[in-house]
Amino acid sequence: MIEILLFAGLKEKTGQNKITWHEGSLTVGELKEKLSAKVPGLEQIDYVMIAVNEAYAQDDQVINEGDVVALIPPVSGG
Amino acid sequence: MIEILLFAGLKEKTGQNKITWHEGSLTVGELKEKLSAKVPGLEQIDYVMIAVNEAYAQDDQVINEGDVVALIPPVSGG
Amino acid sequence: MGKLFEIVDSPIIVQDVINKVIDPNAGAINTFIGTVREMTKGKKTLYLEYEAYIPMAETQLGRIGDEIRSKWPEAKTAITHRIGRLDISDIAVVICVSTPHRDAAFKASRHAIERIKEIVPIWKKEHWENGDFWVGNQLETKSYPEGHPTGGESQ
Amino acid sequence: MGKLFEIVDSPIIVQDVINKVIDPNAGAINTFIGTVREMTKGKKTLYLEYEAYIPMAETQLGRIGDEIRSKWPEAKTAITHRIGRLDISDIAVVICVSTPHRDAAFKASRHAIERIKEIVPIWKKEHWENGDFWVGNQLETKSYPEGHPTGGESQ
Repeated sequence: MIEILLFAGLKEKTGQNKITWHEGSLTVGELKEKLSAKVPGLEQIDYVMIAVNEAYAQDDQVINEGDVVALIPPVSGG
Repeated sequence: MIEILLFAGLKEKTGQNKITWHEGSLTVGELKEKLSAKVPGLEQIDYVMIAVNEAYAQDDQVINEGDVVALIPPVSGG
Repeated sequence: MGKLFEIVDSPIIVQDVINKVIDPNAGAINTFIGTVREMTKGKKTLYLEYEAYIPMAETQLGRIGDEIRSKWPEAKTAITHRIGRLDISDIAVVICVSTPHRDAAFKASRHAIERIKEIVPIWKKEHWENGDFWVGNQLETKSYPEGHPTGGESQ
Repeated sequence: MGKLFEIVDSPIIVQDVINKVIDPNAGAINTFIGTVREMTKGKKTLYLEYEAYIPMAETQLGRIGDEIRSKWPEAKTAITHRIGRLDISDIAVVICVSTPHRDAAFKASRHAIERIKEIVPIWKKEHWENGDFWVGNQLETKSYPEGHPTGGESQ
């Protein structure tokens, strides 16, 4: 099980601040594809960064059971 | 009569914070020459700027009766 | 004193952030304060809402502090960013950097604000008279072809 | 509120200076704080003494504000410089510039501190363990061949 956190516009589009995912290990790139295909509001996920356990992750990074994933749309702090 | 204000190191070198000058009109350049010749501690006045009535003045500016002159050694604020 | 790199949901006291970087060997402190501006390109902002992925945002602010330390080893950095609803002229972010000499303080402070806008998971929602939108998101003009922001991400 | 360009002989409250430039159309405030540093080139400073030609110093600070306004018309600037005895970490000068966008705030604040060191009649005396001297004077290495500091003096 992995937890996927959503923020800002993605939270509003999906109506969820957390998605719990029950598939086994997969890469960041695979997760993005699946989310894009399955979750309404996440169709256009290309512009979103992925953080795994609070660090930005590349598409080839493997996500394991218990990891906390976050979808990070373009930031606008400051 | 003109008043000549001294600050910082020049005040210490001459032991005075104000010199009252009784000559008639003269230019900034002339005043510098006279101060350098006559006032102990002001021999090396070349590195000093002159302000007349609180504004930096060039050597050819005329100083008139009642003007307030200040000797401004290199500044070091900030 | 609070943490050097902090997300808060209440007003930021600038002096509190300055106090974190005061140092007998500092001769210069540069402070950058980001405030809520009323007019942007002729449109009037009513208020802003900031949201953060708090633990990661604090980690990323600390990373900016590390970047500054690696370029200017004597620098001390503190950054506080506020989230929640902010009204016009409210302070969103305070960056303080102290260094022995002024050049580094200016450069490091500038580095910090640029990097906040690149790598720190904080989002701003503008509320206008005619609606609202998440800045940098709704328009979707900004994309990351490499899947992550560039500049030091893989160091 | 006090004046926008001010010489004082008591401790400077940074927030008081910031308050003078807060503006609904400002999105950025850059604050430069000059503090008394303990070590300079391996020598230990005990304390500093600042002296000013007060009325002219305030006029010249205002002139720096005018220079900033001419380059960045939307900028608001406030500068307070302290004189008298200052101990280690005491604040000697606070510069605050607010602008709609951050680039101008950084540049204007930097402009202000550089110009203070050029055209404002304020002098600093360093007190070391082994004596004291007026900075920029005792060494007499800095001279003004044109009789006045350059850059905008005759504008």
